[in-house]
Amino acid sequence: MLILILLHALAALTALALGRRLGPRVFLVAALAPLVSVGLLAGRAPGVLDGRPVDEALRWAPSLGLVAAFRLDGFALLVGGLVAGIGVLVMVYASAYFHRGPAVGRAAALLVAFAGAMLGIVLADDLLLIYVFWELTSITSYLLIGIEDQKGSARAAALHALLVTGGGGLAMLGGFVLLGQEAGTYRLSEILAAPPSGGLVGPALALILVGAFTKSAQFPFHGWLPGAMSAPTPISAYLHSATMVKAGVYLIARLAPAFAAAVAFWRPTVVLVGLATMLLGGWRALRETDLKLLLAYGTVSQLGFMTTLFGVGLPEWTFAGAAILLTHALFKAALFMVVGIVDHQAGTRDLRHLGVLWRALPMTAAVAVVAAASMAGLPLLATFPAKEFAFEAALHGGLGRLDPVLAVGLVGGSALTAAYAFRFAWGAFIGGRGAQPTTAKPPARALLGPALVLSALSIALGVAPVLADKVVAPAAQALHADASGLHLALWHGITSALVASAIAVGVGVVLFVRRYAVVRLQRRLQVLPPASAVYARAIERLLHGADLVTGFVQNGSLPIYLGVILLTAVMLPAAHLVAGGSLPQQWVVAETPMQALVTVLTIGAAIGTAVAARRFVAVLFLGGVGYGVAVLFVIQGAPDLALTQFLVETLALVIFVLVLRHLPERFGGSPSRRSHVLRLAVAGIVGVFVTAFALVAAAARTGESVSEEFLARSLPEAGGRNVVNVILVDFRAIDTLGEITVLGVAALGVAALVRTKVDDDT
Amino acid sequence: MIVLLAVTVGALYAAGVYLLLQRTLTRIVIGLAVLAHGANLLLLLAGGRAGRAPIVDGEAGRVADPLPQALALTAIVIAFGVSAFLLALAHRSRRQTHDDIVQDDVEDRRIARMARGETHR
Amino acid sequence: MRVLLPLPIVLPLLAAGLSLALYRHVRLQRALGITVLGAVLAASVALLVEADTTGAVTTQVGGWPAPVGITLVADRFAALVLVVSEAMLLAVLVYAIGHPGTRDHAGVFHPVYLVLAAGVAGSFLTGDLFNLFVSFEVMLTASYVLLTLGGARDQVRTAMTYVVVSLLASTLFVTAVALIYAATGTVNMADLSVRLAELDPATRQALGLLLLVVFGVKAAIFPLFFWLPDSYPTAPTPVTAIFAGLLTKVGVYAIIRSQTLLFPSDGPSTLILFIAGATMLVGVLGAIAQNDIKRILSFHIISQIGYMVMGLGLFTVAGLAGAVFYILHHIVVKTTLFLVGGLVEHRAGSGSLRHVTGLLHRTPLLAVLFLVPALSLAGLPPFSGFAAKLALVQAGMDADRFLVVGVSLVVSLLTLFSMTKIWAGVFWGRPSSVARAGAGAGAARVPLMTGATALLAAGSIAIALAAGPVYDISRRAAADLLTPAILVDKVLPR
Amino acid sequence: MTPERSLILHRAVEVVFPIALVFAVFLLFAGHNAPGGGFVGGLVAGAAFVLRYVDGGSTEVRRAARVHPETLVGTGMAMAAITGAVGWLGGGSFLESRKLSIDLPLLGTAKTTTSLPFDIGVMLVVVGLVVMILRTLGSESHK
Repeated sequence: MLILILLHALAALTALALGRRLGPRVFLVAALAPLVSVGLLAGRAPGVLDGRPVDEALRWAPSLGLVAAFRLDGFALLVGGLVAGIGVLVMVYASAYFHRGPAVGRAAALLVAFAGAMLGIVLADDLLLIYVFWELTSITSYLLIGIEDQKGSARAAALHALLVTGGGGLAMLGGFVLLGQEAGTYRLSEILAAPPSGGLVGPALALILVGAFTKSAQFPFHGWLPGAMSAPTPISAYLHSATMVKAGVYLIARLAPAFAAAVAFWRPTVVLVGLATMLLGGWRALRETDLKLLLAYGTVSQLGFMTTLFGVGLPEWTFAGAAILLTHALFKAALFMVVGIVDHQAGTRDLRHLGVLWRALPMTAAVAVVAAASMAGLPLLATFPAKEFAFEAALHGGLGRLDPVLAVGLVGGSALTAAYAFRFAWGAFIGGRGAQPTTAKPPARALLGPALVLSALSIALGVAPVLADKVVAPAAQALHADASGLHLALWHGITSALVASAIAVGVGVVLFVRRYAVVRLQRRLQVLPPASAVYARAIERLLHGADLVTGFVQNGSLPIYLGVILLTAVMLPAAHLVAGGSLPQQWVVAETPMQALVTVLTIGAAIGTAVAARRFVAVLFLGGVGYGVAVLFVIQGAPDLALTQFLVETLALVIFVLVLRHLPERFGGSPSRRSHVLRLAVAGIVGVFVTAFALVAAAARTGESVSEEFLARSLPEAGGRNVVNVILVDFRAIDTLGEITVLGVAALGVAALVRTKVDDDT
Repeated sequence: MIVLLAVTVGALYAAGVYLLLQRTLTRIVIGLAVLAHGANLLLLLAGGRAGRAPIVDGEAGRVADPLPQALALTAIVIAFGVSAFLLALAHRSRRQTHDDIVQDDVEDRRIARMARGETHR
Repeated sequence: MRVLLPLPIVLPLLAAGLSLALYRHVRLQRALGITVLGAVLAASVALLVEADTTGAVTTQVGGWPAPVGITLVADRFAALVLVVSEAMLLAVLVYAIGHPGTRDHAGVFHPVYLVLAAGVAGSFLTGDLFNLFVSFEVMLTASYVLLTLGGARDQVRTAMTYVVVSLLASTLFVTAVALIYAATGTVNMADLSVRLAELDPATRQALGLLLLVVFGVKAAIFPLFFWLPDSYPTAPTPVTAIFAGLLTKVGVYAIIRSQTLLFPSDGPSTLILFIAGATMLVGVLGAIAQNDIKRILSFHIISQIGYMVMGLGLFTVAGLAGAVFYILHHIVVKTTLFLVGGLVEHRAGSGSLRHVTGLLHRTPLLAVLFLVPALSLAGLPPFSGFAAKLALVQAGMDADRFLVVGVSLVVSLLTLFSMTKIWAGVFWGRPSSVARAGAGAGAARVPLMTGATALLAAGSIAIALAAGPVYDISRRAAADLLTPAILVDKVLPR
Repeated sequence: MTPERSLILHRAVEVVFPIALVFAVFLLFAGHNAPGGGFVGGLVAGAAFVLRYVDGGSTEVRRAARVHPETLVGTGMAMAAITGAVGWLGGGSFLESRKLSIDLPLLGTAKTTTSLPFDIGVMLVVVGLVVMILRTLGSESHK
């Protein structure tokens, strides 16, 4: 199965390379990868449908839990087949949809890369591997939505989609890791076989649900999906209706059987979120006049439907979910393709400008009407038996307080679905208020063909549900071991489910007939801000917040930087020193009167440097400090050090003078009183801290220093009496080597700075 | 440790820090130099009490710890080299701007202004 | 193997002297630089192999036994970081040979670059606290000169901040060494490991935190980072790239080394985890506020340092393994990103998001070269950053430190946001008609620059593909770090 | 360069300069056994060049030190590094010192170690730095 993924990657690279030469035909080349996948899946299908899943694992970074484990079971076969099959059709469609241009190769490459990633999600049997492919679909989706990158709206929509789904993905990663640690494995099949029950399973699943909800555009994260419609239609058809948005649903379907009952919040949360999404999406779809947006909200609604069905986590529900997943993919992809054809041939996709298209585009209209009818849940079309099954489950009950909510919600949602399906089909193809005589030319065969295939399938599965049953039943059994015995049927007799279906369609008809009243009502009822506005405000807040924080901490002023560094250096250790440091037992104030005298003079000179107002005076005081310290070195017993200090100080004075001669005599600018006090305070704190720390550190010493060794070895082993010099040139010669390197580089730097011409001299 | 010397070290640090927290590069360099003196003195103090110079001549008596002396010597010379570079930098800055005031970072100030709502992106 | 140990320090130093003598022979300087860094890379790989088989390679410089002479140590951690660093130094040198900004000042650039290489290697390999100070100074002095290469006004202004902050940090380093010597009477790290453990906890912790601040300035952790985004962006691209890749990581390395070898009894630390979280957040928010590629990337350096520090704060094998892995990945990725930033500036004449758009249509290859490290930086799969982040997330969850894990995930999203800002601003959109870079642009050798960048991007992918073995060795390195006794026994004579 | 340059100073510097240089070399050699060494020697020699500078500006320094300061620095660094490498190439560890005996005219045979050439390298670098500074920062051409 890894080979399939790699094949897609290879196809993507090929498309990228050949895009310029082949033009839109490059999509046909790219279509080879999903085509091979269809073949391969079909080849494995018999065994899998019999309940014998195929496993495959490749160790990537096992100690991190990263294992490329794949598993093809009935459910994976269903979803994977859809991904690959619709992938082929979309590519064919795209080869006629796109015009020759620089972006074609990129679009084909990204589309096939996406197909590979999506296939990866479905086939992966490892939580982390799912995450890998999950984020890959987010990235490819980002690049695909923004493929027309010169449009600002496309860029913004791409970012919106990426942030929401990518963010959800990160939450999901957190959840995966938690779940993996509770279970002791990341292998999905093992976790599902023996679900962990530790205290962190709840939080883990909550995080995973966030990821699933964002990806499947569930309320309140749904705002990105309509925006993503700014992508070219083949992309919308594939990513944002048939495949990627189903990733979240897919994950819920996988996890629900194991956790829906065990985790208290799962069922109410998922069911309520799903229903809310279903109703909200359907409601919004009733209002849209852009056919593509209408379908987008319809997709949101249908995703809510599937989330609800799978979320319950019981066999009948799961079975219904799998059936809807299949039929939705068929009709929704067809509908998107039709919208693309309309847009392509009629030059608009606005309902207000369209009407009676069946005259100009009879075949297209037929395809559209069949697909829309399937969406509406009319009999003899694929969705009907699936929906029946769902109503059956809903009316069957057994979920306590959720029962009435589910029944009403699902029927209501289906009514809305029927209403916008009618509106779609009527408004553009059959009747239509615009009734503008369109001069649309018939579409190319490659444009219509794929939609035709899909609609034909909708009819076939509607007439003979047993065909759908062949794949749906094993899919449900793969999720639920005890889902056997459930089957789709054309006719169940006059059951309560049939009544529910009739009610849904009937209410749908009423809503459709009274559509203008509905729109007026919608305008009046708008209380919640649209999701996209919430997102926009969040981004604005983030940007402003970033400016605020950065403006505060990164204020560009060197004195403040230095002050913060110094205070940090004092505060962190000081806390411990005050808490537990001990001062020395014996106090020696000074060893000789001479030493006392020199210290006083040195301190005086140091104060002098700080208060001097003239540069030269300050430098002279600095010299005083240096010489004072040198004398202290002598007293301490360090003649080499003292000599060096004397000479260095002298040379430093000379350099100072060389530089200062070009600068004003006095220091410029008088800082404010407040900053003066602040500086004094910091200076005082640092001074006290260093003194105190020095005393504490010295008091903490217990043993002798390593210098005993130096004194002992210097003459006999290194042949020198001056131990300091021996240390410098022998014991620790590599220090000295580094030190002269510093000198050398500094010399080079000085020369470069002084000699390089000053270009921007003012 | 000798208290008076520890106090001297503290005083040098204080004076150095006071000079450091200003905008004139000359003062900053002087401040860093005073700080370096303080650090070197501290290094020497870390070796303990005073003693005879660590030169092996067969005489008895307490010998000063040679290692901190060697370390301090290295530190002094390094500080000298780097200060020379910093002064060359001041020299070049003077040639470019005719002063040795350390300016605030331009981009940082712009963002700070933006955060206060004084300018827009 | 012991014989090879001083090589990464000494060979570049010797070559730097030679390169200085070849001041006017740029071709020879280039050949010398490439040869020497190539040899050092080979030696480093040999050291890594040896370190991984025996645990650690050690040698005493000058043949003087441990507390007397200076110890050089290449344990797994040091050798790993060394190998990656030398590879970066080599790749960036190739880039620099093509880059106009460094070509114009080749006479100074080449010797100083080699000194930088020596300083970095010294900082990784030394087993002596004061020698670490000296190595830092070697590296920093070289960085001062490289930062002001060309001496433009902006560079001089920002270099002042950089040099002064570094000097203050160096002074604090000397202060810390002095205080540690006062308390213990030694500067050999193995010896210190033993002697510090005998100190009273208060004094020891105070010393540990002072050292943390000292290295924290170099590593640019919160709240000591401000100098970095002000100074890095002004230098010529190759210089910024190697600074971004290596210098802060030397700081992180020193933090990890000192906290595990010298102060192991004081971790795990909520303080360090707090620092880690704050560093991540402040860095990424800073990046979001910027409008120039190099400045955005500079803030990301800070943010990413937070992840490495997080691994240390957890103070478990898994946490430190994550930190080590993160360092390796980040060195490669960050260097690549800056090199791409340089190529953008070269192609478009500016790195400002306000002036450059639509580069995707002019140079699709560059767009790909950006996308790989950018997504990796944000920790997205299947790139190296994902494995690195995953390791840390797992370690954090294992240690029940959920808050910092949460922060790390949020920051990951913000990083992605900020990367898309560059992508959407620079690569997407109508191609801008900005003229090519002005002075010296004609002298650029773009294939050389692009080639070096592509090689590094491939390196990032290679780390991702080899995540298993790389993580395993990181884990062994982390286990060593948490058992300092191993190193102490190897270094100190018994 | 400077027209009002003092003749007395000039003569004094002419006398002191060589003495200072000799003293610097003495310090270098004495360093292993008494206070002194490469750094101190180099600094004293540097101070001697400062005297030349005081006497006649950077031109005078240029006249006194004919060698390029870059060469001094480079040679010094290389000398120190190569000295370090001698012991290493001989199979010992890097910077391992070896005993040397040198026949010096007038002074007879001196017994010393390889740390002497190392220290000479140190001295050259220090002198190079000082001369470099005097010739660049001290130059009058950048008013």
